Amino acid sequence: MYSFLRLSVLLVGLVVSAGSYAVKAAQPLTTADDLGPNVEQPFEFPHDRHAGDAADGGMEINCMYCHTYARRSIVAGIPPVQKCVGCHQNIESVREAPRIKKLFEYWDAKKAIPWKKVHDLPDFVRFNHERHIQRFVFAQGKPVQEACGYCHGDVKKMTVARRQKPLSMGWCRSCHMKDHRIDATSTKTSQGPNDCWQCHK
Amino acid sequence: MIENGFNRRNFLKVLGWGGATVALSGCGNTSVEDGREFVTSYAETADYIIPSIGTYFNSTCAQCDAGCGIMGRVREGRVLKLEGNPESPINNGKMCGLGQAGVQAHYNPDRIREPLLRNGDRGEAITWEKALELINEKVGSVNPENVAFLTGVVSGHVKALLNNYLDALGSGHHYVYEAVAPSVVRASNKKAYGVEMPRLSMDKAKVIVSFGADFLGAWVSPVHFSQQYARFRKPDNGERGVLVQVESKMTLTGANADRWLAIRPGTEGILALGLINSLAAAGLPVSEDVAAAVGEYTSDRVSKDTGVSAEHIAKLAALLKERSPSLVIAGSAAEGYAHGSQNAAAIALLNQVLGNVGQTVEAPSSVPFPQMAPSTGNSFALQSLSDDMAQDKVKVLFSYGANPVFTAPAFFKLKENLKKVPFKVVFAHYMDETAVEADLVLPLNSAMEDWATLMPEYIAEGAQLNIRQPLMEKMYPGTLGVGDILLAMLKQRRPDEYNDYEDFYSYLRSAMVSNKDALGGADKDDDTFWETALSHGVVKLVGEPVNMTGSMSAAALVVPAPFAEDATYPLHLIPAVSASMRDGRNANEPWLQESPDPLTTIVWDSWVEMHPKTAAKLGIVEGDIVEVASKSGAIKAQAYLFPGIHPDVVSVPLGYGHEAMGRYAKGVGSNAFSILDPVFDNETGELAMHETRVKVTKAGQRVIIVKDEGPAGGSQMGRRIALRIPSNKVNLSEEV
Amino acid sequence: MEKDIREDIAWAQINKDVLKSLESPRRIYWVILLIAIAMVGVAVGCEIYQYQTGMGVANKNNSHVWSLYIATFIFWIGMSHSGTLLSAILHLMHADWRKPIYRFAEAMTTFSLMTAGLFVMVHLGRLWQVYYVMPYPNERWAWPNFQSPLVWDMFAIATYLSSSVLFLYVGMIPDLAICRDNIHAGWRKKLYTIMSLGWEGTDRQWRNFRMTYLTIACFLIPLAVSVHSIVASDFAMSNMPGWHVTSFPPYFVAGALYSGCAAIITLFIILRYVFRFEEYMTLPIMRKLVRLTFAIAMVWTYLNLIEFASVWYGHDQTAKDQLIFKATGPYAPYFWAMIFFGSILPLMLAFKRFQTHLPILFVVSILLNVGMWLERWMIISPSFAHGHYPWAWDHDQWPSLIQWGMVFGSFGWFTLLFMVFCKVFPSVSMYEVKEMVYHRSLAQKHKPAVKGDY
Amino acid sequence: MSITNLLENWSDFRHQHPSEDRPHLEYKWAMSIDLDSCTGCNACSVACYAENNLPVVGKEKFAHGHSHHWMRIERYWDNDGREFADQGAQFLPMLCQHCESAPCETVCPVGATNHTADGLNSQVYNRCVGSRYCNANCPYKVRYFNWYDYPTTDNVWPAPMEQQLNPDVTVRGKGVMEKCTFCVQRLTVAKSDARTEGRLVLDGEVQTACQQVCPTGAITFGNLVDPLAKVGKQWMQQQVDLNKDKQAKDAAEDAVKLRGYRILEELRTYPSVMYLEQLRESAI
Amino acid sequence: MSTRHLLALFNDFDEAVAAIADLRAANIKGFHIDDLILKSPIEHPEVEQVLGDKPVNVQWFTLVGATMGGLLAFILVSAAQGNFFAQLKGGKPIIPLPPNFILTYEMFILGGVFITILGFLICAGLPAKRSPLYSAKVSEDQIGILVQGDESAVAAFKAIFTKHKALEIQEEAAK
Repeated sequence: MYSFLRLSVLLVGLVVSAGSYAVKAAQPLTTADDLGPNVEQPFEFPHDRHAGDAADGGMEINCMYCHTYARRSIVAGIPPVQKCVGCHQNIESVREAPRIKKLFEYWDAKKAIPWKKVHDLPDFVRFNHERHIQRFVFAQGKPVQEACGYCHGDVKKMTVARRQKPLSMGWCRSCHMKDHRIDATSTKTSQGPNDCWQCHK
Repeated sequence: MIENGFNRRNFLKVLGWGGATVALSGCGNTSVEDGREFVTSYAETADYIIPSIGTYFNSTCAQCDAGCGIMGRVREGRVLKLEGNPESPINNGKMCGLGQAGVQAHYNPDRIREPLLRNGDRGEAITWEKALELINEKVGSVNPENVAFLTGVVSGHVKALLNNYLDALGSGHHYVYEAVAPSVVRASNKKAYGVEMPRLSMDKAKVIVSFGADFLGAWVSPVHFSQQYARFRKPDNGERGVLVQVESKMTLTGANADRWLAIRPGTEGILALGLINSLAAAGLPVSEDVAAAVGEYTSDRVSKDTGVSAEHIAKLAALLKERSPSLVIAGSAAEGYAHGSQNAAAIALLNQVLGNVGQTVEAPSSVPFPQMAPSTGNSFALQSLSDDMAQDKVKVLFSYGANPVFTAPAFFKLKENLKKVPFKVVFAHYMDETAVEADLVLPLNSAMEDWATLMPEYIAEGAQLNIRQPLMEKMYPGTLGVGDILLAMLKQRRPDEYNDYEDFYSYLRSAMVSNKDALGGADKDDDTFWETALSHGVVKLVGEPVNMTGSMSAAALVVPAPFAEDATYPLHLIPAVSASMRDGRNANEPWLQESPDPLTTIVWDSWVEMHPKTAAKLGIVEGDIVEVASKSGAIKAQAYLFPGIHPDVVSVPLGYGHEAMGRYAKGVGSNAFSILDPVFDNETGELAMHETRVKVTKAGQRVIIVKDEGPAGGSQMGRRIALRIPSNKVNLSEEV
Repeated sequence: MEKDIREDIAWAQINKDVLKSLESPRRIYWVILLIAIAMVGVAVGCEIYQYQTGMGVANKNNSHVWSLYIATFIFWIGMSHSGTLLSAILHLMHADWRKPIYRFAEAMTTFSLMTAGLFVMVHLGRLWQVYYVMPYPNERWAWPNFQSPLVWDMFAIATYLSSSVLFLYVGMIPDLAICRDNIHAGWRKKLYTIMSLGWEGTDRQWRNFRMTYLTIACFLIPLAVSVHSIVASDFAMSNMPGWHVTSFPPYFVAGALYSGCAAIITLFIILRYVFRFEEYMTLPIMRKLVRLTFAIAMVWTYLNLIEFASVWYGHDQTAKDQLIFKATGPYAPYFWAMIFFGSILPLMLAFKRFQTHLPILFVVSILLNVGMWLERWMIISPSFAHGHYPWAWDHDQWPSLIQWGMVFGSFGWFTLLFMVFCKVFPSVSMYEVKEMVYHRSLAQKHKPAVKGDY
Repeated sequence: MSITNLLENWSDFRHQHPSEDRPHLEYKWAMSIDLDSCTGCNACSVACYAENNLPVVGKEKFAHGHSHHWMRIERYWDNDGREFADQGAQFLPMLCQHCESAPCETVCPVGATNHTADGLNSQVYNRCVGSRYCNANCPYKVRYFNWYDYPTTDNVWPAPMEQQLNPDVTVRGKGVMEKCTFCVQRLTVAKSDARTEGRLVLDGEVQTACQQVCPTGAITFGNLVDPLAKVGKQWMQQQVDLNKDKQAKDAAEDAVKLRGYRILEELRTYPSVMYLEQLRESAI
Repeated sequence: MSTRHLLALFNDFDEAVAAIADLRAANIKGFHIDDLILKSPIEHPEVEQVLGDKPVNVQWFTLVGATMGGLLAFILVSAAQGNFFAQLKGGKPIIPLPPNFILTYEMFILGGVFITILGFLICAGLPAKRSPLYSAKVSEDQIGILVQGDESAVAAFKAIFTKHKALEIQEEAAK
């Protein structure tokens, strides 16, 4: 006689499961990776050779040696060809490698290399590299590669950089909502700014 | 700040441009886009170039002749915004709207991009080599006496080059033309004080009486005067200066006056003399000849003649006597009549009687390099040129920095006269009315791409040489700076002297560096001097104050009686010079078209201002299209009723009514220059701009005026919005 | 005393008469339908143009940002209230005469709500982002602003619409069963079979049905009142002169009932003619309806006067200016037209001879609604044209043809939905008419009802 | 979402923002405009066009009231029936007042306009759906709606005019509301620079575009919290209290008045822009 | 023993009521009065006199639904406001009560209505397949009485139905 209850149970179950899915969907993808597309660059820049661990044959160059604007500008910047050449004109061993030859072609023509953006936020977003570097590298004393890696992923293991994190708004917020120590020693914490105009232009 | 020319140009390249600003179009892509755009990068860079942080370069504004220093914000090789250069004593980091719109001249889509040679009705693009060859050929084939240059105000090294070119040719025909310039006042100042443009220390004055000088809007150096005005209104001691404006049509300055006195047009001189009379009567010591000259200007008579009430004359006289020093300024309203010189002289006399000369009317500095001092222009120059052309005395005409076909009144018949000139070369930014008439059009660099030095006519302290330098790479390879063109032309005439200079930049640098001792760089090496000069944007010069006299005689001073009524043309036309439109040379900059006229709030059109009383008499309501007809022509425009105008007067703004020039200027409004009557100042021969008599009739149509003001007009409807309080009710000295 | 309905109609006849409306209306039905579709086409065209070009084509401006869309939105929201009045309030009051007419009134509620909802959408500058208004869990952790009366609107209208649809549907189940039992083929058969949920009219079903119907009716009354009060709060909660009025919520509710009743009269006449419902939609019922309308018109008039009086005797000069502007400014013709149609014209309804004169009622009821539409417009536009800030006043704003086209099309949209509904579903409640007939015949026999509420 | 957060911070969430007992801690951006210095020259308005990528809409759209001038100069006459406006005009630069209790904020259905911790009234273009309720509720009518899609409209930024656009400010597409931001792009940079140096922004370190150009220096802008800031001193001296709808000084019947006031203060919007009354000499 | 179903149709409601009263009084073996189902075109609350009081439980669903709706709305709205802390509104607290109460009120009604409908479906046993013993006449103008009883009771049923002028008696074995 109460066979009709099956439908009600089904309905209730549907509502409950939809609800729980929705709640789950509301959780931002805090740490999940979201691999971006492979970006075709003028030539392959081997991040792993430059920044990788010594054990893996890398030279452990500080990210900010080349991306020098990161600590004083909202963009991290691409080094001028000048900088590449500054080192490479003294490194005879790889002088004839095809990539280096290409580099010197640009240098001789005094042309900037048309690198494509790999981490390209929408134009209405104001992401400030300087603030993040100041906070995490200089104030908290985090290793540079770790601090950069929060958003850029494990670049030292890549050749051509590729986006690893979603860089979506919820993803940004998930970190802004965490308590971060205000400096290396203090136990005081604070959160990232939360008003819209901090990030939206 | 700037290392060297090579590097600098490199940095000014447009880089990283690609959708950097476009967001939210359509559905607004909010997701991350990888690999679509290029990163800003350089082959070489300097330390001060940091991506996404603006770099500031100092230069000089080219929007009017005041010579304000500007500071261009440059990012990724693009100049984004112009700020005032804080180091320039003229504008101290401030700007007017007109100046800021300079970027719109630079990025204007209607700029000419390559030299054009007339082929029938059309312009044909040619190369610079061909253009210069053509000039060489044409100039070479005529008598040097038949070569003429028509320019706007020129100064600095461009002027030097121009003079050298004329010198090389052996022609002395350089006509300096300014459509709206205080030339009568200059002449009368010269007479009264011995200098054309004395320094006006408004901040020292306690009372300013301005006879139609719109020094806050469009007169001489408005940004500078505005700053002085601020100090005049709110000096440190809290004694607020009083501004009284006497004019027939309210200017922006008049709108800021404590008392705006509507005066019958042309009677400014009478009022000035009447004030002297009243002052003398109140016990101010005046010399005998002065007393004699003003004897008949009793308060009653003056009041009757000028329409200013005796009460106000008395109050003003009392104020002037009580609060000293004061400053009396003669502006366009006073000078724009056939007796403009007399008016100006009467006003100068008032200054003298009040003892302002040497107090608030001060001596300017002499200019160490007279060959670079500005040649100020006037309308007489155009008249002589026009006459010369009519008599076939001009075979080759160069025009630079002026648009005479637009600004000359119709009676000049300039267009017809121009037709008589076989070869006309116009240096132009836009295809304006004059360029359209040219045989050869040479496209100029914008002020943001050009090298130049400039010396403004009015400098607040000492003397200075302004530097104009490129703020970014040239937009179009086909344009050249005026200096480059002149240099190339000089190379044709004096190759030995000038062939060493690759371009105008190298000429300029070497000219500056070789004179560095006089330019305050005696203790610096060449590069340091040059870089310092560029980074400051101004070079301060040491000048001696020139001698000024303050003892003009009143003996010869006669001011004519007020105008007689004219039954056919009952109204006076005042062509208004607005702060943003001026003589119309910037009409193609949309910010200026869209920023409302301060007094009427009208945009994108001309209008006929008239007093509500006059309008009622003529049966005109706001928005009626009316015809303003003078003996020399007629224009149509929308009527705007305005409580700041004498009932005998209608006013039409200048600068509108372009028939060419570009998409933003063409067809907007009507050209008030065209209907001016051929009346000239008795002494200087300047066009008397305010002498035109007109009649106003309804043309039948009615439009809704496009303006910012709503249907409430200027009324606050009893709500507390913009408040006003008598100045004796507050204590300014306590304010922060 | 005239009879609301003849008690000797055979029940089978009722079924037959009503079911006939599903099959063969007069030809005029198709004419109306075609006109409605054409009107919708106009609105769709306007919306496509507006969507692609921008809101500017509607000719609003920076001080006059709302116009006909919002006015018409309120109008349709208001219209929806009469369905609730008839089906819920009169149900609780045991007014038997509602029975033949409440079904279409309720359909009217639903469809005018749907029309109103569209106006919120066409009003938005970025229609494609409309879902931002809804609270849904999202990756950005962004929520709508729950303080905004527009969000309350969204909640209230969503609640009202879903509740009304359910109410309409639940009340229709027994009738759907009748349809199922009498139509033997085609998609209709399937539709009715599914929608009637296997209704058999058992005592258990009826028992629960009665309780459910009563409960929802109880909910709907406060809901309807809250919906229009919330719509009124869009205005009353703001600080605009002319909007910031305490009496707005009841004023809106009264206006809503008023325009709804007028619309019921209009549709009553149309349905009666188109579907030949003369037996059911009888003149005595019309008389009751008209009297009700008259009463509400007077309530509305009173509240209108209250509003004027409170502004008049208040200290708020800005609001006073606004009222004077309304009555004397460029909007004066519409303002006085609203007063005439809203307060003067309904006085006619007090006369007995007009109360059943269908042609006159048809015209008058439409004019009443014109008045009520003008009322909404007179709330919106004059306030914008003459607000707090004189510099931004704007007395020349006239809505563009795009706006008018959309308003015009909305009537087509409503008519289309309504007409399709009447063709697909029984627009007269058969089982309740039977109840009505049954109770009348019982009363006829002087036999007291055994028990129960009827 | 976390219910615990809700329960733990309930009293915090119930606190009115901002209020007497919870004032701004680091920054409260505010302005004062001296109407006696303002000459109505429009330079500020043009500066705003240049800084904030405002579209020039052209005559026809201006006629329809679609203009975008975040900073507009109003001109009032006060000639009381006299023949001439012989005391001149009253110019009033009108911009978003960044009200502390802004009527626009509460009504936005999607929360596109909010109050920032610095006391700014923010407008987030991405979030805006274009209901225009904020404008309807703004007593000053200083919000401007994108009635058309200006980035794609001819003659707004025809090439190469678009190169002038400021990359720090979004170009708004159709259907979003916009308004004066107090040049938040400049404030953000200044705050970031100061923060790198471990201090607060100093007075005068950051200027709004309108303030920067104003030839007479009529506009003062700064941090009201900073005791050294000129704007704060002005507010203090003029006895204008941010969170009041009636100033105590207005009741006083002194011979010497203070001329600071805020427009439509009685609506309890608590504007962040103080105006100083225009003065007129009575001796003439 | 197999169970049999019988449906009798009556023209007159009073006759049907009388038939039920007879059935109740007859005390037929293998038949319980609760197994009797009355089918009618309109509602007849009067039958409860003969059928006995049957409980209606829809209102409990309503209570639960409305309470849950309101409570959930308040918590969700407040929690959203509390956690979306970028949304400061000048002059207002982060969690303002009056707006939240309005939303609570709306959701109270929405919850009430929805769960009432759910309750109705559950209590009325809908949706269900129609029983094989159904006549379209029931939805028109006739009253049906469906009884369920042992085979042995069928004869007694029929007798009573016929006595009360049943128009038609349908019979079918239960599955």
